[in-house]
Amino acid sequence: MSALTPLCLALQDAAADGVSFDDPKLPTLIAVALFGGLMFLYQFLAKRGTEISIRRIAGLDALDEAIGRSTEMGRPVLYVPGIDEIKEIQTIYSMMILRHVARKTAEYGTALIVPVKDSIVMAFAEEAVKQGCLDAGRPDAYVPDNVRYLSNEQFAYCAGVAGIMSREKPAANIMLGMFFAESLILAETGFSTGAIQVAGTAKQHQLPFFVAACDYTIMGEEYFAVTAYLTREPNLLATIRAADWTKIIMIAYLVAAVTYWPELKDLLS
Amino acid sequence: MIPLALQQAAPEFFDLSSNMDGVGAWMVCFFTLAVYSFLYRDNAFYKTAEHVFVGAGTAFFALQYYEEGIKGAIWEHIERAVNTAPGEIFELGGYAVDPTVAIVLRCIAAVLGLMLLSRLFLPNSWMARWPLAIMVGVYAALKMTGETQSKLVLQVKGAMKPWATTDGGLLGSGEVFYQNLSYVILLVGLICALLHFVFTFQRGKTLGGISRVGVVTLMITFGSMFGFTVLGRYALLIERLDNLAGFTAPAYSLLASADSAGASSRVSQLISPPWIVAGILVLGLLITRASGESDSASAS
Amino acid sequence: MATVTDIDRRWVFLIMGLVVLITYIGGVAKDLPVSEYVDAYYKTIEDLPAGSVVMLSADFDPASAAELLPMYQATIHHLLRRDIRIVNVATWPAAPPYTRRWFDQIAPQYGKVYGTDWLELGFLPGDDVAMGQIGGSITSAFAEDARENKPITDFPLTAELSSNMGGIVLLVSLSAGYPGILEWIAQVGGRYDVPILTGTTAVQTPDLYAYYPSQCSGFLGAATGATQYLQLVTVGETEVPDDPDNLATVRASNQRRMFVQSWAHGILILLIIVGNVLYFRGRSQTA
Amino acid sequence: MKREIPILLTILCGWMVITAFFTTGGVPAAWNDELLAWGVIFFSVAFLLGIGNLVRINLKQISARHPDWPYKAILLFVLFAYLGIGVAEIHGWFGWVAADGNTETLRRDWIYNRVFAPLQATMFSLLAFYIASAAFRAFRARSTEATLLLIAGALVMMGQVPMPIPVPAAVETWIATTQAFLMSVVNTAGQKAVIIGATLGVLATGLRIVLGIERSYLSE
Repeated sequence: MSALTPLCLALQDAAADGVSFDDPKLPTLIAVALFGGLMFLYQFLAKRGTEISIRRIAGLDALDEAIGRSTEMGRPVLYVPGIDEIKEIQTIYSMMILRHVARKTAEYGTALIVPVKDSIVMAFAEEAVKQGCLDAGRPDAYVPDNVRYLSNEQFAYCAGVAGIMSREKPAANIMLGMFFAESLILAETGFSTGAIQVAGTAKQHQLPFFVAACDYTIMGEEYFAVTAYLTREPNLLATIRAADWTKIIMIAYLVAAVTYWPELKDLLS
Repeated sequence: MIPLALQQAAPEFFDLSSNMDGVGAWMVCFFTLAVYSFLYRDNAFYKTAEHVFVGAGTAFFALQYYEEGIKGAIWEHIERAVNTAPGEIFELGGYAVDPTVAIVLRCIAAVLGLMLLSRLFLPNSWMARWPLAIMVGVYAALKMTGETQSKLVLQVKGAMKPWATTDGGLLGSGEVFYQNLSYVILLVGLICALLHFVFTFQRGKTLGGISRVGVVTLMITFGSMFGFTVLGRYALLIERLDNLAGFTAPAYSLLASADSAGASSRVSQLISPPWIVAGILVLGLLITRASGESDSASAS
Repeated sequence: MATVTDIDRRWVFLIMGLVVLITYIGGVAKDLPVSEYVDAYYKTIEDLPAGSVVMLSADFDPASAAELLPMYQATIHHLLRRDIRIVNVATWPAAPPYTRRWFDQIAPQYGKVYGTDWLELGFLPGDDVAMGQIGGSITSAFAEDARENKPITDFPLTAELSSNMGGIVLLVSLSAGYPGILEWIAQVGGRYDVPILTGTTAVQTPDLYAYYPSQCSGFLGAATGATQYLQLVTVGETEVPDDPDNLATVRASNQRRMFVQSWAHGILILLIIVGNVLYFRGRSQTA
Repeated sequence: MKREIPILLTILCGWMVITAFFTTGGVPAAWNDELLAWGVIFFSVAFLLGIGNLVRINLKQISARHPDWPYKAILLFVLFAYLGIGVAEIHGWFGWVAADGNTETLRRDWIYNRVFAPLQATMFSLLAFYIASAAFRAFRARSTEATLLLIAGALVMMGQVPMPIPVPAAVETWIATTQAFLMSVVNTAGQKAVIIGATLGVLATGLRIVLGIERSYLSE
């Protein structure tokens, strides 16, 4: 459990200082450790050459198609990274995906517009697009003005994005990140401009609107599998594999607790 | 909006201490109706409201951040530490530290903050990456641990309901039967939906079928959530109507002697801010429409 | 390709606007059947012994007051009427103006005294962390009350409170999102043995079904839940048209709002159906 | 070094927060508090980036006499007036006590109640119209999944509110029962699955970041 070494050391140092382990959090620690352990195991196996396959995710296959279509039509691609701050892991993750999308658009020579709602996210988005262009070997493809800060106010931002959709008519709208009530307005406006829409979020409340009004929806956990799917990097696939096994172990625990050992429930608190 | 006991007392025309006053009534009515005018088309009233909104919204958040993050977390914190005599304790997260340590730490934070601002002048500088890196580390760790606790462990625990006791048979009979049956359906739905999110296993007939059941569960879930959202959206719209209707109360009417009952109160209702503002907006829209629909395209 | 998307959407806006306006003006108040969850909320409060202390948390702001404020008013009435004492807190910065206003108005109606029958502790920043602090020890989370700015140990009510939610028999959160009921459940419900009730906005309500009844003893779901609860609390009371703050008047106005909701929902379903019919007809013609 | 230092900072800060989560009291709690305060400070400072951006773009448009320039001027006026009053008040540069001598009312509350709150609430309520438009124009039963979603949505909508027109009691009961079943059984299962799955994703991404495995967000 090399993942936990720093923690254990910190615990030892702290013990003298009146620090004690917070007992109710033991199940959480076990969950983190279990997942971390599985992740290292599969990363080790992947390094040794074990192949890990990943199932098809239709929305992600559509990503290439959407960018390709934009290229044919000579229209830009719109990437909306959600509206949350960098506090939210989905936003950080969206920046990772943005880098891949930027790379693809740079390869195809298509314009990529990224409206952002927060100044720190803007900084991250600029880096991601710049780096994506570098990855594609086309640093000249980076257009600084295409990463645009619109407003920190939710609906002002939303109106701004809707404006871009109807004026600059992107052929593909890619919406990946943390969304709130504006999801509906974005999806409906995008639908009416006739763009291919690929949306994804792990926020369950907004999924209905995306499923109903977008062509492809990446939902829930699929969102966190995007980079692994797009790159097929063994290291990332190993993480997905670990998550799969964690899920299976969890289901087994759940079934066992419900059918034979009710005591298992009390172990969780 | 802060609801008002509208009918009870005539408000002052201008009153800094109350929730609402005469001027406020006109402002609220104007901003509310101006935003709705956008549904017809983009127009000068909406643009005014929109730009006021962006300005006020930005200022509102900036003030909150300023008060909390700059005045509170830097200025007052350091001031408090400075005023703590050396040797006395200064608390940080319930832990006593030397005041000097607290001052130094906050100064480092302030410097890192300034490094972030370096982006304004040096877009490619390495300096801004340090505070960005710290933020990513802190929030990734915070979310990861907090959510694993509340949304993983406790959710799994929450899925373990006690089986209603049965006299005979697995599921029992009558009320108990339905209780147990719904729990079985819940469990099957949950497990199938979870297995739908399994990515690295070969999809044979079994896993494919399970996944299909999972998708059905998920879609019904999304549908239910969608149904509920509608309720909330209309509640908001009705609340705005209530708010406007409140301003037709005699207290806000332009007719000064409006508190008498009967027919005059009907008239006074019409000479109140919402109706007058609505009239002006409609008139304005009609006039600009007559003078050419230059800016009507953006409304769709 | 002439499709339904080419129809000017302002027609839809107009239809919807008219439906809402007409039903708003001509709405009638009708009793709704009460759901199991609302009933559980009501009964939990009914079953509390007189004199016990409840913590009431306001976790909302003006944008969600439309849905949560009626619940807040009704809950205060219900608790004070049954001689239950209230410690009120807030985890949203914009909430305290509401708490003060409604307590000022409702408490005198039942002859309740500040400090003995209810206590206003105000806003505590820090989201989930703040909830953890409140759960751990109210007296160290709040040094002073928010109304008179006196040390909270000066108030008789505080004498019965102890750490780890000791002395609190029930936690009620009126929740509009984050931080809100889910965080209270995680931070307090999961750790201390305190039953929790909640009223939530429509968007948050579906989450609650996953927590009822094990982690949350009852809940009021959105406008529907609020109306049902108001019905239970105001049984036998009649509306006083001149007094908008009277609870029966609030109930009646909520029932009229539900009339608007009925029609708005009906028309919306109709729009989905018509939209789909036109779409598929258009598609089969172009194909 | 330019690359390594940010990664090290991420790892170090991440582990401090994790340690604080699993323990009570002492140094980790202090570090945790301090780091969260830093986060607030960074956000506050970064807000200046946003305001700087907004002012620059709007001033440019005003000086270029962009067709909408008067609105941009209004925007800047409101922004600075609100900021000015707010900052003055935060620092207590002009104190003010209400007539009852008890509550000190804030002047920015005056602006908040009359400008910001109604505008925000009204903008939000526009969604009632957009949801109708989306229902008509975008919500298509284009696949089995979407069809299921729309049917479940319609059932829940009907069960949530009283029927607008009289329907047979049996139908009403059926809808109410179905809605209750959908919400308390199927919805619960689906919600839990999405929440649990997404949390695993958060855990995976978070762990990769604090272990320094994931670096792509920092342009490695």
